[in-house]
Amino acid sequence: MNEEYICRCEEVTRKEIQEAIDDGATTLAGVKRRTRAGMGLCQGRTCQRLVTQMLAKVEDPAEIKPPTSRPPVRAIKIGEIAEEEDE
Amino acid sequence: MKKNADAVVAGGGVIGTSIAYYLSKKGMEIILLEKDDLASGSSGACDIDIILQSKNPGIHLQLAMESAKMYKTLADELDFDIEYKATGGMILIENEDQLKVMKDFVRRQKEIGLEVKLLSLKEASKIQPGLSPHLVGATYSLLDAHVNPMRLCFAFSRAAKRLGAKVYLGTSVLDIRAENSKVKSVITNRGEIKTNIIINAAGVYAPFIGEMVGLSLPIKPRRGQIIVTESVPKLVMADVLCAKYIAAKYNPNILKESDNPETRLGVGLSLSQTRDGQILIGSTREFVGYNKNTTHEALHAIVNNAVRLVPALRNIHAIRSFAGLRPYTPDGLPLLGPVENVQGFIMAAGHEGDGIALSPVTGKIISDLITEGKTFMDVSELSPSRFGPLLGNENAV
Amino acid sequence: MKTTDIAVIGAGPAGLSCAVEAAKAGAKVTVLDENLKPGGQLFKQIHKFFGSREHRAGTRGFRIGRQLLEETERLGVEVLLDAAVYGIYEDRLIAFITNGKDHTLKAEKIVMATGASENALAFPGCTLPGVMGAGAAQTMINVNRVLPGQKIVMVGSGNVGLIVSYQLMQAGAGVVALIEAAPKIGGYGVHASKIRRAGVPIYISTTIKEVVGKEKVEEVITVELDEKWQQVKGTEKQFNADTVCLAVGLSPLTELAWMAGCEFTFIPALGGHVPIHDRNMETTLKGIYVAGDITGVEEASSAMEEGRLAGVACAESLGYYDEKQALELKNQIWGRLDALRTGPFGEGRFTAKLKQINARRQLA
Amino acid sequence: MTQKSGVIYQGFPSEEELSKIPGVPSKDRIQKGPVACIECVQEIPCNPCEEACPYGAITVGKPITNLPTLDEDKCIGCGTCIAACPGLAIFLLNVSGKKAEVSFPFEYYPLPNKGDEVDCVDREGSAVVKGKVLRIIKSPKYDATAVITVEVPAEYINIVRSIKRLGRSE
Repeated sequence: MNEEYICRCEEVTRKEIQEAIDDGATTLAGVKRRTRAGMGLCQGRTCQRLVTQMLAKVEDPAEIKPPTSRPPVRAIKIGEIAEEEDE
Repeated sequence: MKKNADAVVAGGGVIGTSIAYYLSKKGMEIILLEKDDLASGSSGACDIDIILQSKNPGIHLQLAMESAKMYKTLADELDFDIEYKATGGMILIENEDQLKVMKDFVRRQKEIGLEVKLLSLKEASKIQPGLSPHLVGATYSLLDAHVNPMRLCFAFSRAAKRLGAKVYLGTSVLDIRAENSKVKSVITNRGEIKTNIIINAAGVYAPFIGEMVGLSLPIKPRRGQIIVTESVPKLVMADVLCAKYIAAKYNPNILKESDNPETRLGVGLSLSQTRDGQILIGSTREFVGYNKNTTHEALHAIVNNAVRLVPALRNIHAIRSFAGLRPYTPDGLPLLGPVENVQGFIMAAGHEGDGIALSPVTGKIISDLITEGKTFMDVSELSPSRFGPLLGNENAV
Repeated sequence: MKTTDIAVIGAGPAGLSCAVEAAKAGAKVTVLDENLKPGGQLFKQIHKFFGSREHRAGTRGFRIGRQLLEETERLGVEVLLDAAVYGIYEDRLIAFITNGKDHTLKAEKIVMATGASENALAFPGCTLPGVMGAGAAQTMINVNRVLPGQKIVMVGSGNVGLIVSYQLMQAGAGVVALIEAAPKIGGYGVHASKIRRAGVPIYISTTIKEVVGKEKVEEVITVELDEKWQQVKGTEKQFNADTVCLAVGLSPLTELAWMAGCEFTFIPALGGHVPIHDRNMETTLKGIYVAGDITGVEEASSAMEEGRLAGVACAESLGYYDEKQALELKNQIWGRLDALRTGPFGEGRFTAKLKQINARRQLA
Repeated sequence: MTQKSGVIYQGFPSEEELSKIPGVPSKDRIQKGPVACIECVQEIPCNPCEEACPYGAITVGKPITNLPTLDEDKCIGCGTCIAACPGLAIFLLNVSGKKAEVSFPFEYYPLPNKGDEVDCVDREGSAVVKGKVLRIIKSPKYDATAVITVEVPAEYINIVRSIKRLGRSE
C-alpha cells in the first residue's frame, strides 16, 4: 500500500515521504531535501499536490507553500540559452 | 523542549550538524537550534564538491586534506548514505597565463603533500570526454570527491540524535544572556535554554548571532547561482572547475570593474553530476546582501562559461536554478574557536564555498577545542580574533 | 529586446479574451503560448457551453476558440506559439524560448493566464501505462483523434470526469464505471444524466484500491469508503478495464506568479494557494495581472470574462480607455461574472472570489 | 450500502425531484398533444432554452440560475429547444392512444435509420422496451446534435429517455 510512487520522476514512494515527514519535514521543500520528491524533470508538478495532502495531516494546509520557484519553470535546452557556437 | 544543555549549537547546516554530532560523540548534552529546517540555508543551495586542489596551500589545504580523510569512512560511521563518491577532480586551464598560475599552485600544493598533477588536454580528455579543444590542459587530483550536502546534514543530525542530542527545528535564537562576560543561557522563540556554551554555526546568519553578544563579525553573504539539469547518463566523470574559478575565489577585486558579465558576476565553472544524474553547473560570486533571487544575466553567464569549456552540455536541458549565500570572510578562511571577551561563545562559521569540504574537520576541531581545549592541529590562524577586536557593538556584554 | 504594451502569457480562453479586449482599445498585445496551437483547452471542448448568450452559451467550445482566434488576427494581436516562458524577472522582463532561441520581452503590463494542471492520484499500479489524466485522454480523442482504450474506468465525478466520459463514448470507447470518493456527484446533474442514459454506472463513496496489470492496465479494483474516508473491507469490486482516467481536480498553474513575487492566499474552494488580485485582476504587484484558472479553478466562461476584465483594466491603465468607458465595460463584465457564480454550484466560488479580492483590500 | 435516490447520488433525477420542478408538464397537458419536458433540476447558470423557444414558452429570467419554467399552454411541442440545451436535458413527449412518441437529443455515431427497431433505455441506461425510430432530425442549426423520435408503448412515456448506443458489441 505504501510502495506506490508519489514522485515518479525521482521514484520516491509514499513510505519514503512519510519517513521524511516523521523526520521533521514540515514543508514541501523539507520533503524535497530529504527525499528528492519534486526535484526531477517535472519539478513537482505531479507530486506536489500529493505531498501536500500528506503534509496536511500534520500541518495547516494554508502554510504548505510550494518550494521557491526559480527560472527555468520549463525545461530548456542549454544550447538554446547559450551563445552561438563559434563557427 | 529541553531547558538546559552542555552546549547549544546555532545553525542546522553542514557545520552545525557536524559539530552537534562530534560533541555528542564526546558525551556532551547538546541542543541544536535551527530557525527553519536542516539544510534549508546555504547547505541546501550549493554544489556537491569536496575539492582539495582549489584550496590555497597552507592551513586551508591542510584542513581540507584532513576532512577528506574523514570523509572516506564517514558514511559507515554515521550509518547513512551520504552519496559520497571519490570521483577525482580537475581544474580546466584555458590559456598560458592561467597555466602559469596553476603550475605554481600545483607546485605549492605538492609541497604540502597533495597528490595533484598537471595534464595535457589530451590526457585530460581521456578522463573527461567532451572538453573544448581550445583548452591547454588541466590539473587533476584523484583525491577530489563529492557528497550530497543535504544528506550529510541529515546524517549528522540523525547520528547526533542517536547519541542523545536534541534537534529543534523551526526554533530561532532570539538572544543570548551572559553574566560577567560568560554565556548563561540562550533565548529562543520556544523558551530559554540554560547553557554555558553556544556555538555560532549560523553561516551567513552568524553576524546576527554575534550581535547578540556585541560582536561585529566580518562575515558577509556572497551569492552563488547554480543551474541544475535533467538527469542524464554519466557525462561528468570528474568534478570539474576552471582556473578562472580559482582567480574569482581568491582575487575578488580584479573582477569588479569588468565589462564582461561573466567576469563581473565572478563566474567560475563548477561542474558535477549527482548520483541521480543531474548536473550542477555553477557558479557566480556576487555581493548582493541576502538576496537569493537568480538573475537572467547570471543564467546566461554561467551557461556561456560552461559550454565554452564543455560543449557537450549544449544538448542537455536545464530544469531549475537556485542561489545560495556563501559566508564570505575577508581572507577566505573560516572563523573557528572562542572569541575574546565572551566566555563560552564559540565561532564556527565563515567557510564561504568550502563548508561542505570542511564540515567533518570543523566538527572535530570544535569538539576537541571545547572538550579538551586543544585540537590535533594548530588552528590559531583561524581564531576569530585575527581580525582584531570584534567588539564595537552596542550589545557588548 | 522586444517590447510591448501588454504581454499575455497563455493563449487559452482567458488569455485570448484578454488580448482581444485590450487590442480593441488600441493596445499593442503580445500573447505567448508554449503549445504549437493556440486555444488552450478550448479546442478539446467539443460540447456545448453553458451560460447565457453573452457567454456564447449553446456554442461548442472549439467554435468559441475559432472565433477568438479570428478576432485576435483581425485586431493585429501578435500570438507567439511554441514560446515557452521560463522566467519572469524584475521590471516585468519575460524570458522565453521560441524556435530554439532565447528571447526576452519587456512589457508595460503582464497578464498571466497560465491555466491549471490536472491533479494526480497515487495508488498501487498508478504508474502502469493506461493510467492517465482525463484531460490528457480528452486531448487524445478530440485533438489527436486517438482512442486511449476501449474499456475505461473514470475516477472523479466533477464536470471534467463527466464530460470526458461522455466524449470518450462519443469517440467510440466504452466507459465501464465512473467512481467518486465523495458521497455525492460533484459535477452538473445534466452531465451525469447523459452518461447514465448511456449505461455508465456511477459509484459514489468509492475509490481505487488497486490497478492490476502486467505491462498495462488489465483490471481495476475499487473499494467503498466510509464517512471517514476509510476503505471498507469486503466492498471491493473488480472491473475488466484497459484504461483509468483521473479527473480528480485541477490546480492553478502558479509558478510564474510565485516567481514574480505575487502574494498568495489559501482558498481550498479555488484549488489551494491562489494569487491575490483586485477587482481589476491586478495582483499585489503593480502591472501584473492574472486571469482564468490561475486565479482559482472555475470554468471556461468565467475564464473568458476574467480575461476580458484584465484586458479592459490593462488598456485603461495604459490610457487606451478613459475611466468612464472602462467602468462601463467592467460593469458589464462584473455583472456577467456574478451571474456565472450563482446557484448551488456557483455560490461557493462567488464567496471564495470575494475572499480573494478582500485579501487584496486588506493588504492595500 | 443502500443507494440514496436523487440526481446527486445516482446521476439522474428521481421521480420526486422531477415532480417538483417547473419544467416538467402536467399529466393533463401531456394528454393534450406534443409538449416539451425540461428535466433540469439543478440551478446552474444557463439559459439557451429560453431564447431557443420561438413561442416564449420557456422562462429562466434573472438570476440566470433559475430553473427553466415551462408555460405548457404556450408550448406547441415544436421541439426546437431539444438541441439547444447544452445539458441534453430536454425531451419532447407526445401521446396518442396506446402509443407514445419520445424525442431526445442524441450525439453518438452511428445514428439509427428511420424505421429501425431499437432498444429504448430509461434514465439509468437500461433497455426497457423496443421502440421504432420515427424521425431523425439533423439540422445545421442543431450543430451536430441529432434529435431522434421513437415510438414506444404509451406507458413508457415517462420512462424512455434515449436509445442504446449502436454498433457496439457488449
